[in-house]
Amino acid sequence: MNENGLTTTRRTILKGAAAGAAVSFIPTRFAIGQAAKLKIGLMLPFSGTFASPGVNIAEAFKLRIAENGGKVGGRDVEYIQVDDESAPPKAKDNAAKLITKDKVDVLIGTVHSGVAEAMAAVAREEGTLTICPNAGAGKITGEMCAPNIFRSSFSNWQPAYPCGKVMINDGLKKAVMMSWNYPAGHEATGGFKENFVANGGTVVKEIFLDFPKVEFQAYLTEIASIKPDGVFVFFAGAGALKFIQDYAAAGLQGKIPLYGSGFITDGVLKQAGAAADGIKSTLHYADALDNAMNKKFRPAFKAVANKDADVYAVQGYDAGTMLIKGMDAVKGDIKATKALYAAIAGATIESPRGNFTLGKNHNPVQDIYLRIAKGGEETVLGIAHKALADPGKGCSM
Amino acid sequence: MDTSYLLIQTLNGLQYGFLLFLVASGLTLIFGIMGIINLAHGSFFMIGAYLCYWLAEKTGSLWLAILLGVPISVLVGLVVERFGIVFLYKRDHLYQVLLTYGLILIFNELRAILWGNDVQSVKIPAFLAASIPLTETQAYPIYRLFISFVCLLLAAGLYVVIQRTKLGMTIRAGAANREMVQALGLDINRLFAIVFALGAALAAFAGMVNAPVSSVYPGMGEEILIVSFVVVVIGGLGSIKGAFLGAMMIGMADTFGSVLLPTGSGTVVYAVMALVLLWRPQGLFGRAI
Amino acid sequence: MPALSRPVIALLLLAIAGAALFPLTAETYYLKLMTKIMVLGLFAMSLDFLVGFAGLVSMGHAAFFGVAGYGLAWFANKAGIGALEVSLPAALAITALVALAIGWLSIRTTGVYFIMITLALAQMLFYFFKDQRYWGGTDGMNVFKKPKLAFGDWVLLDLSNRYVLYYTCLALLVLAFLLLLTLLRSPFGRVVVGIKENEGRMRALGYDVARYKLAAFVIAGTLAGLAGYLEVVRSAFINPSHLSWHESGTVLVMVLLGGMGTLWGPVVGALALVMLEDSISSLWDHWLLLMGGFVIAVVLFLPDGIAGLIRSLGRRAPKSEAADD
Amino acid sequence: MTEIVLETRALSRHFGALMAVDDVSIGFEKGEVHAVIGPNGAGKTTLINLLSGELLPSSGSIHFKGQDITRLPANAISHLGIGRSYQKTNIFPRFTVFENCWLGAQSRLPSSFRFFRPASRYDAVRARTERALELCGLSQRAHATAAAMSYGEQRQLEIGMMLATEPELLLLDEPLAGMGAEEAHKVVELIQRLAKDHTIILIEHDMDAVFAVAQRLTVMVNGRVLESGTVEKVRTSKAVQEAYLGEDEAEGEAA
Repeated sequence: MNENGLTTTRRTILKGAAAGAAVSFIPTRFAIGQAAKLKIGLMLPFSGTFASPGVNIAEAFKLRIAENGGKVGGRDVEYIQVDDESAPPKAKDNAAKLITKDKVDVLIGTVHSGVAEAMAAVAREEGTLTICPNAGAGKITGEMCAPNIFRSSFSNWQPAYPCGKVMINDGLKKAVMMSWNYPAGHEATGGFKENFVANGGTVVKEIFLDFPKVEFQAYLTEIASIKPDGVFVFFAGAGALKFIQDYAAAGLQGKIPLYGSGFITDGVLKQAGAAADGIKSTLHYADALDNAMNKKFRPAFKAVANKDADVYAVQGYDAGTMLIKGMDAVKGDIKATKALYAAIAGATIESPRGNFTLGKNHNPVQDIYLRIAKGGEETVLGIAHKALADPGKGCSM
Repeated sequence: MDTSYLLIQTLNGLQYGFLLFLVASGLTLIFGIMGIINLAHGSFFMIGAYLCYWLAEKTGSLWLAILLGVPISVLVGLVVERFGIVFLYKRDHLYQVLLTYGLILIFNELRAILWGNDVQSVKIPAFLAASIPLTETQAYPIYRLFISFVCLLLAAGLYVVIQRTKLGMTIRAGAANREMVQALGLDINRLFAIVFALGAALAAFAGMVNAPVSSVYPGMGEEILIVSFVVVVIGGLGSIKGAFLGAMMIGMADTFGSVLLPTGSGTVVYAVMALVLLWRPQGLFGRAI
Repeated sequence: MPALSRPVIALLLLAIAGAALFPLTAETYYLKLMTKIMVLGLFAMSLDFLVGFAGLVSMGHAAFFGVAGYGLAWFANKAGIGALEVSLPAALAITALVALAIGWLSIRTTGVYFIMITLALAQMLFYFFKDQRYWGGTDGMNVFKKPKLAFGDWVLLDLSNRYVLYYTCLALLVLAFLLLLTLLRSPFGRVVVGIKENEGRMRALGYDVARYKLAAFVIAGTLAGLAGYLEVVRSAFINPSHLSWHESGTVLVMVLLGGMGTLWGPVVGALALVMLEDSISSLWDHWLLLMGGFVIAVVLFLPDGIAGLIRSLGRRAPKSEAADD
Repeated sequence: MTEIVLETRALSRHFGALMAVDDVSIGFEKGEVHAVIGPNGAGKTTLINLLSGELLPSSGSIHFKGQDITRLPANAISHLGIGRSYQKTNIFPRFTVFENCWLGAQSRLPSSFRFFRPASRYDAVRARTERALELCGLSQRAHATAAAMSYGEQRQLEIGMMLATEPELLLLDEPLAGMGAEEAHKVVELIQRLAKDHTIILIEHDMDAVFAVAQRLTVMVNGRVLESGTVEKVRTSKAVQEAYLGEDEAEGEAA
């Protein structure tokens, strides 16, 4: 490729920045009250390890808006998507791109806690309405809580807390806790332990291994030698699937009952098959929940995304509901923030997981269900905890 | 640490070591003979695992999946060599690192397009699914023994090929002095293509045979790549013997490291490498640079 | 030595002038984007000093970028010290020590071993920060308190103001460029470049080669630390993945794309890569496929990078006569 | 009896089974030109690499002015005032001739860890560089790029770079290798000029050149010293004739 074969003029490369500035000069259309389109920024992982939840959230959110006639507060909607690749170093810039360059009115995101915290920091600074459809990091509705930040999913503490009482009810007094050594792992096991100990249980051993290591063999052997009454774990995705298979392969299935936050089986139940039999888990959703919303939602989601709905899809769907409730209340005027935020915070959200409200820290106050896995299927045993609120440690709202 | 506990840990260490050897042997061969650092070698491990899941799904049998999967991965290796690696032979290592870095991005996205991003699992065949009870509560899965056995077999086979066959001789000669082999009129391109395809197939096979245990998920390629680099560096670039010893050392170090030091065990593997290189900068069996 | 021919000098002055005037016209987003490009440009330039001039291909340069970032995070969040004149020198000093340790171990090897050992040692640091809850583990840390340079209550530099930050980054980038240029023209620079050209002969001529390579490694590492410090000031966030080998790979792409052995080339590489990623990442879900193809295309068709392209276009101008005597 | 400046005692170096240098003990006189000759593979270049510190001996020792320098690395030996040139041209191809010699000259600074003052301002180094260019006859070619020069000129540059380090003792490894007669003549003249105030150890095949400059000779075969001494003594030595001229002529004395 010799130089005269190229048409690049000498200056274009170095002047790229100035040209970039010119692009942003397109005069933003004068926003006439409700007529302008509502710009919704979807900052979700479309590549990398969490791509599957990312896609489910996006599809379910759009489904909810479509079910509402494609309108929010009477305004048409325009989606702007950014693939955050679950890469924390890019989090701040992706959020800034959506908020300052694309000037989105609402930010929906994301899955990975590290990325979500960075995103929430930008949203707090810029004051953009943000709904987090998954990342369970306590901080987002704790120290970093803000009037414009809401969550439609859970805090890591929330699904795990009721499991403490569930084990006590099953007559199990000595438990081993195990998870990855990362914030979500500590928050979840912390929730379980708080409830378990409060009801007279004792945690005989806490095992944390490096994220995302999956060589569980060594620890299962240790658990076998300790012979606790029961085991509580917090794992998700590939790690969860492997743990279930190793637990069974190590001959512990059936000998030492296994409990977990719902993510131990969610999304991997079919792949795990019989190895997951008997696992009891607590989560704010279950595929088999029989309520009208869930019966309507699951086939609708399947039709749109041609894959089964899961807890991530429900959380994306409910984020849509929260936005619609708020914007309808202020008739589409995104500037009326006080009324908008109050409307969302005070709303009762009809969701496939059952109705829920939002706590002071804008985290769902919701029922946590007890489920058991049997032959690749999941049955709901009942409600482990009615309308459980996240304590929102450090939130002064 | 009673005996059965120790036995299980050793077996785990060996099994992880054998697996690492399959991936590392290809990596060290490709470097030793072709002088190429292949950052995308981990992707072959991932492709193998996904091929195994996909074919097992289609044929319903792990054996058929592996039987069909290996030739496909050899083909993938040949294609990558002819359309990418061939440009790198005379280029220095910086360009090799960057080109194969680009390949990783491409392989990750092709996987996402072909097989999606969900976590998949591969059934262990019935007669291997049981576990050998060691004590009242401790048992060791037979399939893991099967993996170690198969990997050992392959390692022995590789040793025989390298030491005893004509191809093996040309490979060893190529590792010692690439220019001389070329000067002797041997078709160096054919040798490079075979070596690269062999390396790719070894890594893919490791992915396939391990898939039922590790399950199949995005990003699995990159995890094993870094550890395989450590194994190759410890063993000495270009040396199969070194790769085997390095793999065993790292297999044990990682297994016992994560038991004795649950948090922070990630650094044990690298500490071992730093110690070896302090003692012998060119690795255990590497040629002095 | 970096042959700065007349047309290249003119272009550089033009670029600096353009960058200086840019904030007057730009919107916040592009102002912040240019700040990011300048920080990454400084990071890539520090790697070019190592790869392009000293011939040390490091695949773990992001370790220093991250360590200095965590240094600032420690001062801001844990020690509550916002004084720039304390946290910056301290963060750079820590980074220099880490660079000395990693350098000492890596310089003992050459070629491929050097690439792999730098990669592995950087991964070791990545695991250190990922596995320690003190440092925020996999979530990393938000850093809200931005450093200020103040004497008494007279605030000289308040980096929380984005214009001040922009011009500080521009000034530091230009200063770093001049520093490296001076270094390369000093006796030390002559030795470093000589070692890349023919290490064996340099040893025979009486140079203790290892000490010069280590010095070059520490200088490049500390400059990368400065870039890492500024990145955390800019984005108010630090995470273990800032040290991952993906970041080291990306910055290596910037050096090659920009043009090795030119110092100013990698800054253009940073600009090009950021603008490219900014534009194609929203085109298609699988945009990384395009990025992979692009990286391969650069390796195959543009080995001398954009700088090489510009210099060859400028060849009609008088051949670089910035000789030595 | 002039003073021994460099001495090897039972110096050996083997590569696996090959005894490249085997039990060599030679004393090099100060101010003399001492040529080391012998067939290819006799261990001459290995000896030079041992003396210059590029190779560590398997056994034996090397002494320079009474100081044991056996274990010293190449850069330390260079600072003692021992310079060497290479049989296979070993220069800085992309640098100019001036820059090549400059690096030799600059190595004599107490330390090159000077970061801020431009190198070009070090006048002492410039002077040393220009002198070296003078000596090796490349003053006019100062700004030529080394790689673009003729083979002969590159050989001159080899010597020029070494001279820039102002060594006291020169280790010349086949300086005339591959040179035409006219160029060789110029180099022989150069060696004669240098011999006035340097000690020179010369490895060379061109016997005319050897006899033109050398006072002492050592003949090496298969890593061992066959004969060593004045040119006269070595010329008349039976062992040398036997080795060089083959069996028939020295039939009588077969042991």
